[in-house]
Amino acid sequence: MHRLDPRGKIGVAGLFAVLIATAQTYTTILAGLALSLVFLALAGLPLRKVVARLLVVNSFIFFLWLVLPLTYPGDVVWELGPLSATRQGLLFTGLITLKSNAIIIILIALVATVPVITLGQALQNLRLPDKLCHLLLFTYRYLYVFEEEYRRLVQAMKIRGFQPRTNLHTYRSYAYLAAMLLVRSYDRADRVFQAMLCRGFHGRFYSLRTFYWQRRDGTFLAAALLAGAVLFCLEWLKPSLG
Amino acid sequence: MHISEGVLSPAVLAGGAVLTVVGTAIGLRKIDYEAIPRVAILSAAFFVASLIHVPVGPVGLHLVLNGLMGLLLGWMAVPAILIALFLQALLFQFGGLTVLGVNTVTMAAPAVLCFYTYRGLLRHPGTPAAIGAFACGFTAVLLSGLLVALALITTGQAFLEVAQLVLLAHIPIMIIEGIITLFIYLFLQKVRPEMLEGIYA
Amino acid sequence: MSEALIALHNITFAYPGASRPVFQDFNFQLLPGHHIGLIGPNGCGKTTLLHLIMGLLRPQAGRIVIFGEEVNKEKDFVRVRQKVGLLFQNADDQLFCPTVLEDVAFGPLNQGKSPALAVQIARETMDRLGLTGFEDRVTYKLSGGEKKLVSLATVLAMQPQLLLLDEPTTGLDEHTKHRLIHILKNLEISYMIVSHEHDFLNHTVKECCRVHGHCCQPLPHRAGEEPVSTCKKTVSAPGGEY
Amino acid sequence: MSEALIALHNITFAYPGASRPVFQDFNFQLLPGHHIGLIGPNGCGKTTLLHLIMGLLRPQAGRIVIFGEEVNKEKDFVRVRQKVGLLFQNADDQLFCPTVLEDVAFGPLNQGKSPALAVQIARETMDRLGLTGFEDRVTYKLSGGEKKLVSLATVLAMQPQLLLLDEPTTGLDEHTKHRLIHILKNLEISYMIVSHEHDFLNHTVKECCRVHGHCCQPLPHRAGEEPVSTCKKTVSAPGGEY
Ligand SMILES: Nc1ncnc2c1ncn2[C@@H]1O[C@H](COP(=O)(O)OP(=O)(O)OP(=O)(O)O)[C@@H](O)[C@H]1O
Ligand SMILES: Nc1ncnc2c1ncn2[C@@H]1O[C@H](COP(=O)(O)OP(=O)(O)OP(=O)(O)O)[C@@H](O)[C@H]1O
Ligand SMILES: [Mg+2]
Ligand SMILES: [Mg+2]
Repeated sequence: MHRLDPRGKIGVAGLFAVLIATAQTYTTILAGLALSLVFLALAGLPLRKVVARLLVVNSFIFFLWLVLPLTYPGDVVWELGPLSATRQGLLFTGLITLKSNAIIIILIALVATVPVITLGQALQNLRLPDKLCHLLLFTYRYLYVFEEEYRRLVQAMKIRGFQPRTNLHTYRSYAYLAAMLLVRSYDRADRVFQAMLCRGFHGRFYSLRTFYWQRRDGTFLAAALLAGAVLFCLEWLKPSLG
Repeated sequence: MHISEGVLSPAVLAGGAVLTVVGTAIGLRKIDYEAIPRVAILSAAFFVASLIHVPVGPVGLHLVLNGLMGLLLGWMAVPAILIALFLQALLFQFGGLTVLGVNTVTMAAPAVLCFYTYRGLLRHPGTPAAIGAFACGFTAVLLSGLLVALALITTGQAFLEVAQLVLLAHIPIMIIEGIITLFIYLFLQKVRPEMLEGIYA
Repeated sequence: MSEALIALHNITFAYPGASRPVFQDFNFQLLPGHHIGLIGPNGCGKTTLLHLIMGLLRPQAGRIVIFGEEVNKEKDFVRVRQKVGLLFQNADDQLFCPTVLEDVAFGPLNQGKSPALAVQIARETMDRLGLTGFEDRVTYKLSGGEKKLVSLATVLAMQPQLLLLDEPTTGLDEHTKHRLIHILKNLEISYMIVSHEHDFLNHTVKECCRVHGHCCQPLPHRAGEEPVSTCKKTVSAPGGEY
Repeated sequence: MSEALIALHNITFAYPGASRPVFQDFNFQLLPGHHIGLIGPNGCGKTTLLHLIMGLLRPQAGRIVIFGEEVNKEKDFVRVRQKVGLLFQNADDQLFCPTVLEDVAFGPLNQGKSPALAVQIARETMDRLGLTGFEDRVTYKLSGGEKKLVSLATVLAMQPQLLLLDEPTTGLDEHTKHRLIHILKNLEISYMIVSHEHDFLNHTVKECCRVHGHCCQPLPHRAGEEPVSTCKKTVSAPGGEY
């Protein structure tokens, strides 16, 4: 899985994300979820980390569970005092939950396994605007600069007895922290760019990796297209057949 | 506030994607190669800002800073925010791929709007600029909240209550963002006025 | 022998994800009124040691006793940071307010002093270090030497009982180095200096010790000479043997 | 007297927004095969001088001639940067690729070498500096000393004809400093070193000169002694007088 051409993986992930996002029936979405689990198994990622990730990103979904079943019009199946949940509401929220998780799992299995640097180069290869890809690569590179400088400045605040509270001093200090971070990183960005110029950079990122489209990539794409077609039929052709 | 995958209707998703493509194209046209590292820095800042939690009473809320992005970047804020959201989706799975367009619009449209609305005020140093900076941070979050609510409601009437709650949750963030944007603006004005030249352009 | 200001007992510390711990069963002790220099090769753990004392990093095992009290939790370290001042290896990491006066007053404000009093303390500290007239200078635009001195002022403004200095002379010219030596000689509190410059240490401290994975080994004479004895695994009191 | 490698004629340079220019009518010259040390207090303009030579900053007036050709436009400096290597004052500014090997190969790739050849050059350079086995280390997790050496490798991999080193020893321990001295002594190209450490300069260069606003003043003897003569306003060739 990890040796597949990143361009193919990006394309397949995009295809399924769109298919599942537009699907409206449980059959399709369950099939999509099954497919996403197949990808996940192929990617061989540590399961515990994936589950931890999924728990975190489901917070918005959790919030929907608190509201939607209670407000959705339909047949009441459960009541507690003034609160009542409807069958349609529960079904609807369940659908959203499955959809959301299926797409996220596909994203984790196919795209998040590609190093961002490779991803940037692959996107450039897929004819996305050069400037956008450069922006992606630079932003990723600066994330570390930022994170490191952020960590240091927070330590500087700590050793001088700073404790966050709900007051103006706290907000001002946080604003200064953010602003100092900006200014320093901005200058650092300039210097890093100068360092790149000094080493002959002229607007093009070379990679030590070159992308080769191999047989297994073709196989993967063909299999994925087939699965996609099945999903498509499930969703849109079934009603007319039935 | 990121909207998750799988919530919105295809029409809303498509609308967000189209708007984002147009906005990004305009933004990219304004970026020359020399400016890429600087835009990237702000993009990274926007990414990291959502990891900074500030206390508001008993809870911690994270910064948004889209007002500041608009103030510093104008149209260029669109690609910058797009990239930051893309990386967040990739590294933390906040938001996602299909909602990338909608999420970018809810964050970036207020940024660009605030840039043009408050540019006049910000050009006058002293109290007008300070008011402008506060309003910029405040309004940008307010508009973001409204756009998120709008995206939800156009998806389906079922989301009406959810949208109201989302909007409600934005109120404390608006005030905090206003204050923080104000102080950041004052800091930059004193320490590195060159970074603010965008509003004079 | 009076009670130690700082005592580390059997500390074990490894950075998350690192293959080897920086410290294993590490012991260290600083006695009141002592001025000591810490030396050792790059990456041996000098900075890590200072950060452990300040509670910016937490050991995986062992006990830290500061001013006679054992410190474990964040709350204990908040109190430690009121009494111990740390000068970072990189002055850029220490300053984050727009102007010098605000930065120097930041610590006293966090200690709960009124703004008027904080400003007064800040001014006095700056006068003492020869920084009169710097109040409204932008911290970010100071020269390397000035940044170091202002950082020192921000730390001294909190009226610490103990000072930890991490490579205070890097990048400073001769003149500023001499000014720093003069300032340190006139301080009445204990301090500990990390430095690679033996010349500077000869002027500012009476004892040096070399940081190892297990202990701080007192050097028989002055810095710069390779000691022959091997590191003892007991509590080594740098200074207790002089 | 052979032709100068670098010649600066009547250069005037001020940072935008600064009240005073750093250089005014500044003259400087470096002859082939010479190794010189640049000294001077913090903020006198040493780093600025190196950045002017690399075209990272542009003078407001004056002429810069490098390898016998006058350089003015960005295009001219692109060629200069293929032949002149600059080691930045701060190694963090210099390294920007995720792994050491990618960083060292970045320069050769920009010079149009094939990925295979670039990797080979990178490995050879790293071997020469004793960095074998560092290929896959993450650049931002190296210790201070290691970062400096890797930065040097990235510069040497471009096979420059002239090396500019900006405070190469800050924060390095004795051992690494000696390694650096050894490496520099075995280089066959000209170099110029900015440093505050006279000891280090004594081992690596034969002549020192002090940077002023108007010229580089050759020092009569070794570094560390205050010269009595005042700065001459004519073209002063550091080395030409020895
Ligand atoms: N954030 C970090 N994550 C992982 N490892 C780290 C981190 N910081 C330091 N290290 C490692 O821990 C060890 C000790 O680092 P430390 O910074 O304490 O060294 P030091 O003695 O201060 O060196 P120097 O003289 O270069 O400042 C080094 O091997 C270093 O690579
Ligand atoms: N980006 C900048 N903007 C404005 N002024 C600057 C900038 N960089 C440096 N200066 C100023 O220009 C002068 C020369 O700076 P430079 O960095 O060349 O000094 P230096 O000799 O390298 O000092 P050091 O020994 O501290 O490295 C200093 O007064 C400094 O404050
Ligand atoms: Mg250190
Ligand atoms: Mg310098």
